[in-house]
Amino acid sequence: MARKTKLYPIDGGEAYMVTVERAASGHRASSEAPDFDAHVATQGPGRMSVVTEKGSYEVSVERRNGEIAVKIENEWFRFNEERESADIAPRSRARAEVKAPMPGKVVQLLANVGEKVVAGQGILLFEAMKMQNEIRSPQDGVLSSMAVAVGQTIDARERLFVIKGNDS
Amino acid sequence: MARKTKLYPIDGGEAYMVTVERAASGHRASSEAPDFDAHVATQGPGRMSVVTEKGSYEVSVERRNGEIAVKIENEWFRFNEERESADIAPRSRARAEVKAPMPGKVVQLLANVGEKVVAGQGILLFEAMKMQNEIRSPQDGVLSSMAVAVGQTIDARERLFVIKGNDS
Amino acid sequence: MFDKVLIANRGEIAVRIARTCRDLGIRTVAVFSDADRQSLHVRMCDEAVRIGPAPSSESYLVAEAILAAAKQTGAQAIHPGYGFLAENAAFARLTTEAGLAFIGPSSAAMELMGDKARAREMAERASVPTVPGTPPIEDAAAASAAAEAIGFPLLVKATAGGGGKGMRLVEDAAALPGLFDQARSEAMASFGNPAVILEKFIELPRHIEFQIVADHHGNVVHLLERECSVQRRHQKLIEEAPSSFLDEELRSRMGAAAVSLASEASYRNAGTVEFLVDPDRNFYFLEMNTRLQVEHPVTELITGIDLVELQLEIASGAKLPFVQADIKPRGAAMELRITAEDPFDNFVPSGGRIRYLREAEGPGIRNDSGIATGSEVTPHYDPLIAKLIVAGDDRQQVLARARRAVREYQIDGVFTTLPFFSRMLRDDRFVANAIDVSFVDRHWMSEMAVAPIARHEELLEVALAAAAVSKASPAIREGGVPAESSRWKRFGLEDQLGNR
Amino acid sequence: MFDKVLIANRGEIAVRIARTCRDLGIRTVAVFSDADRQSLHVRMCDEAVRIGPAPSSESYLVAEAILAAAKQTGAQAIHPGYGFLAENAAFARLTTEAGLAFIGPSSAAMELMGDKARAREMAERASVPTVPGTPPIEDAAAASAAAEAIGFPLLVKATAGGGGKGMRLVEDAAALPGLFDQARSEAMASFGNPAVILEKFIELPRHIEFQIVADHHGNVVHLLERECSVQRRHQKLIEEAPSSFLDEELRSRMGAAAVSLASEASYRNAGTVEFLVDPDRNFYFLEMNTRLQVEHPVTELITGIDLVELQLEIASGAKLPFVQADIKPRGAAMELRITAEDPFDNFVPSGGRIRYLREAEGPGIRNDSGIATGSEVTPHYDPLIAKLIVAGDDRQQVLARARRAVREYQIDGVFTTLPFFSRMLRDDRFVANAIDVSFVDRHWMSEMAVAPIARHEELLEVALAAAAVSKASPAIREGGVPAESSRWKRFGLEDQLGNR
Repeated sequence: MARKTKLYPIDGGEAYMVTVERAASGHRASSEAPDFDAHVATQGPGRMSVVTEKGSYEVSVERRNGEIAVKIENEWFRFNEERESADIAPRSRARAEVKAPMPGKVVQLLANVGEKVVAGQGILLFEAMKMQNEIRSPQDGVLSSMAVAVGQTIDARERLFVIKGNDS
Repeated sequence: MARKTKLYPIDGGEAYMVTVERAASGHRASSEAPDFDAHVATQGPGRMSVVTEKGSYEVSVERRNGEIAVKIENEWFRFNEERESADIAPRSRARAEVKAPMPGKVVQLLANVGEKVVAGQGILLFEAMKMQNEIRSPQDGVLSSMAVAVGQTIDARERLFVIKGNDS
Repeated sequence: MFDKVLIANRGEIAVRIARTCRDLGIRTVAVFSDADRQSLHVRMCDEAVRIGPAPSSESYLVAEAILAAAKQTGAQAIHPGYGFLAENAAFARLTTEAGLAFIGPSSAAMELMGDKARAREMAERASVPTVPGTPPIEDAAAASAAAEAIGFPLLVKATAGGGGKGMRLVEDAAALPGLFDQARSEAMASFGNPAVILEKFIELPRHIEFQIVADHHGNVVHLLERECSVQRRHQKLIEEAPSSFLDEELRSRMGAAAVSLASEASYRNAGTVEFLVDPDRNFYFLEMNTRLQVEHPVTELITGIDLVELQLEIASGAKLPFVQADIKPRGAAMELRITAEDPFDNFVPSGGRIRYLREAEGPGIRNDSGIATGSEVTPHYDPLIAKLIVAGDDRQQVLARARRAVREYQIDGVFTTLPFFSRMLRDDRFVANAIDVSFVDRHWMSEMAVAPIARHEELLEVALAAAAVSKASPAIREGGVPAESSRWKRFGLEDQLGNR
Repeated sequence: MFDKVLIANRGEIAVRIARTCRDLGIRTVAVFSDADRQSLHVRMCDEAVRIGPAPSSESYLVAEAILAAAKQTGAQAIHPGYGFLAENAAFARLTTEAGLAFIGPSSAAMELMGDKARAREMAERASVPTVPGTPPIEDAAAASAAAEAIGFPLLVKATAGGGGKGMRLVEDAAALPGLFDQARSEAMASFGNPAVILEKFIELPRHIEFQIVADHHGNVVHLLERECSVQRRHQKLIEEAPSSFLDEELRSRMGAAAVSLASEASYRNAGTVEFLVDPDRNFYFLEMNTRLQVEHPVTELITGIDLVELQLEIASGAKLPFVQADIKPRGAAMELRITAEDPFDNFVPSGGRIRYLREAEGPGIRNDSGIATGSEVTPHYDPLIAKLIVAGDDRQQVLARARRAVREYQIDGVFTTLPFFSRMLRDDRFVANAIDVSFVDRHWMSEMAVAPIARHEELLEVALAAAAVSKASPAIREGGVPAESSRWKRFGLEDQLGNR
């Protein structure tokens, strides 16, 4: 039974339409744009061997939160399972609380409370696993509170700071 | 919650009594005869790390048909989960049909139809995976029929021969 | 050099060849049967072509299917590996006729060496010692005279014989006349031909072989020896280099004999000249293998030469980049053949899914494997699944590292020969290299396999702890495997269990 | 030699040390925190002792816990690996005072080399070049005079400084007076101390280091160099030997300088003398590392020496088994540090469960890893999870094998630096060794990481096929991982997703 499957590029371009059907030792996947015809064999969770006319490839697939990430020869390709509609597109929320993802130490504050910040802006420097990393703002807004100080040791999931959205 | 667990040596000796309880990062297993106290951590199917006062060990465990087989440093230890009672002990059955376990070729017949045979006696030589192997009688009895001939190529599960039990 | 090579093989050797091709920037084409769609060699090649159903007679042995795959993909050369079509002279000829390079010797050289009588003749012409023997002899008196020249013990062998029929081992001159007549009678009865020859009986021989390489410009060099005396029913299990049994003088004579034979035969590419060596260090030509050997990595490790690279260069017309004097061994190396066989049950093959694989790693370790976690070991092909190759400064360090590596190596899901190596590498006789080709057959099942487990009490406690946790904790996922790929599914055993 | 050694470390280096100990018949004791009960190093040692909770400040850094474990198990010596307590002079002293051998230098030598000013003094005494500089200078006129001797560009540096405060880069003599005064003012404002020095500014330097070994009998030998210029923010990513930047003359001078420094410091055991080398091949002492380095395997591969074995022998009193003239490089080697970091996201650390691991294997490959299929990569420790080490005849073969190996290497479950190596090993500048220590910082994120994927169209088709089969076939088990150990769980990201 052939089944048409849609994959949406992560950057929001035109959807790809791929036909999948069962075949000996796995599945056949084919498409007209781009034009390909592939045999896909699965071995264990997320591990696939893909054979096309052009070549033989070893592939790793991970799915999470509606995203499909494919790793081939150390390069990543990412697709959305569903088109994100305007309704569910990321938008500024009233309040975003950012927590520490792992235990570590605050090294430096990069923004002041009350400051306007944009999505992706570094808010503080955090040291974990011997490496320094920026913790960034998840959205545009105002840095409304800072729960930690430089030099402080933090447990995983402890609150770091809060961003108040522009909408609020 | 400590739980007493019995393990029966495969050779039929006295049962071992082992106490198992949950512990941080795994289980604690202990016994008085032999006298030991072990911490057992499990990682993935059948793979365990055992730490005792004497040492640290990497162990593989497989269970099947009421048997537990443990591999440590390339040596095997085997236990039964339950004592086999006299009722279920192996005995001669009326008829045992022996099939080919994998595809291969019959190389030589080692017994003649009508011949009395004993359990474990080689009945025919079978070649598979480039190696010759004896297919043996599962029980005492008489070789009542031979379904194959020398040189014949056999599929997996094809019948090779039948042993009629002495009881019949 | 070639741009694209088809590898007409599977398993570890296909993977190993693909690695060197990729190192050289050569694109590789895998061929696979239906049983091998998931196999590692398909994933390790740049392209892959199905050539037929699982049985090798319908896939890996079908020359036409392989040549069609080469044509379809535009491969310029075929590397046959070992086994399958590697020593099939007709396949080599078909490959060349199709306009492709065959990475190996000429079909003529393969035919010559594949014929035992012609190979022996060639060896004699090259002044390479062969096992002393006579032409057919008619009567006991002539036999006694001829026996003087050969010495005792000797074999009386039917010329038409095979399988031991018409063969007698003769310990001394007194026993010869009687056994000679018996052999003739039995040969007549068995083959309708009473002709027998006398041949020297080599007692407790070692198997020592020389790797040779020869280019298309007349240059032949040997790459030292490999000691392969750890065998079970003529299947090698452990190979090492150098052989501590050889001294420099004997090494030099045997190496020269191997080179002389290859030159006489106008041999090209890589090949191996196998010798039997008796306890008095006399050597005798056994046969020549006209292909890459399973055990070639030990030679690579002591010479620093990539033999597959050299094969490809020779096949594309290059001259050997060294002369004999450049070849000096550095250190020592040993290969352990890990097969899916149960050494405690007479090496019965074992199939199933590789549930967990962690190869030995670290200093001095090289792995050439055809499997990965999740691989199926099917009954269709050779049970060799992985090779563990160990290098070190000398044999002592190699032995120590090999023991460590075998202990470290983890394979769940099939029985393997690892327990055999674990015991063998600690055997005093093996450690002293006091072995011969019958050592394993004489000592393994009867003695070494049934010897008690070392540190039994200590390990029993650990086994009890692990078994008890497994039994008491249903929450722990077990190492059970699907019925169709169980370790328990072995010859007869599953049926017997089912009948209980 | 010791009978039992405690390894005061975890991860790949603990596993690597355990391997050599086992090769030598030495029993090993692992120590582990609660986060490491399942870790590979526990399974690879003969005994194992818990020393505390996950944070290293409560486990691997607690000298008392480690010494108690040694006492409890009867270990005779402690190998500290690298990191943790390896360069802690107090720990070395406590170990010795407890009657155990510390496998490393004396605590006095560690203290000396751990103090930058004293180490620099020692270098000067040993006539080893240091970065030219001045004592504190009071006024611009004196500075101008001193600058003549040093040359431009140079740095004006506050003696009390740090973090770039009170520091100015001076390109030429004309700019000196103004920048000199600025630096003094800033130093005064920042540190309450206006003292500044002048120091030569080394432009586009390379990091090249020499491995030295010294026994307790006064013998010091260097084991050639390692080129470690591929760094990101002073973290090494690729190391190789030999350095193609050095010629024999410079190698010999730098090696002699390293030996001279170690001799002057009465250094024992293995150590590394690090140098900066400018484009004109002037070299300057940077610092001495008083321990085994992460990158020691490249030296092992080009010299054939097991450095951990040598450390153990030296610590047990043996003399060096070679002299300087015996040390000749054979071939070339390269190490790639595989860390759990995302190179496309500025090397942010990544945690999770290793869902699938298949290391690269075959000719020329050595793996020193601390993980296995099923391992958890936790946020508690250094993100280095595995080292891929490649050997070959020369740098060209090493590069080819490294490219192949990186492509072959499969790790699912965490982000790794493999994609970094994949692109770096094909970069023309790296291939030509036209790099310096700032190369990665200047070129990776801004240029190499954002360059288009090579063969994009071809690989996109394959990705679409795989993604479509994954989406269309619920029967296929996905590569999803438990929420608590997800690749998606990275700094901030998971929370952001959760807030959507």
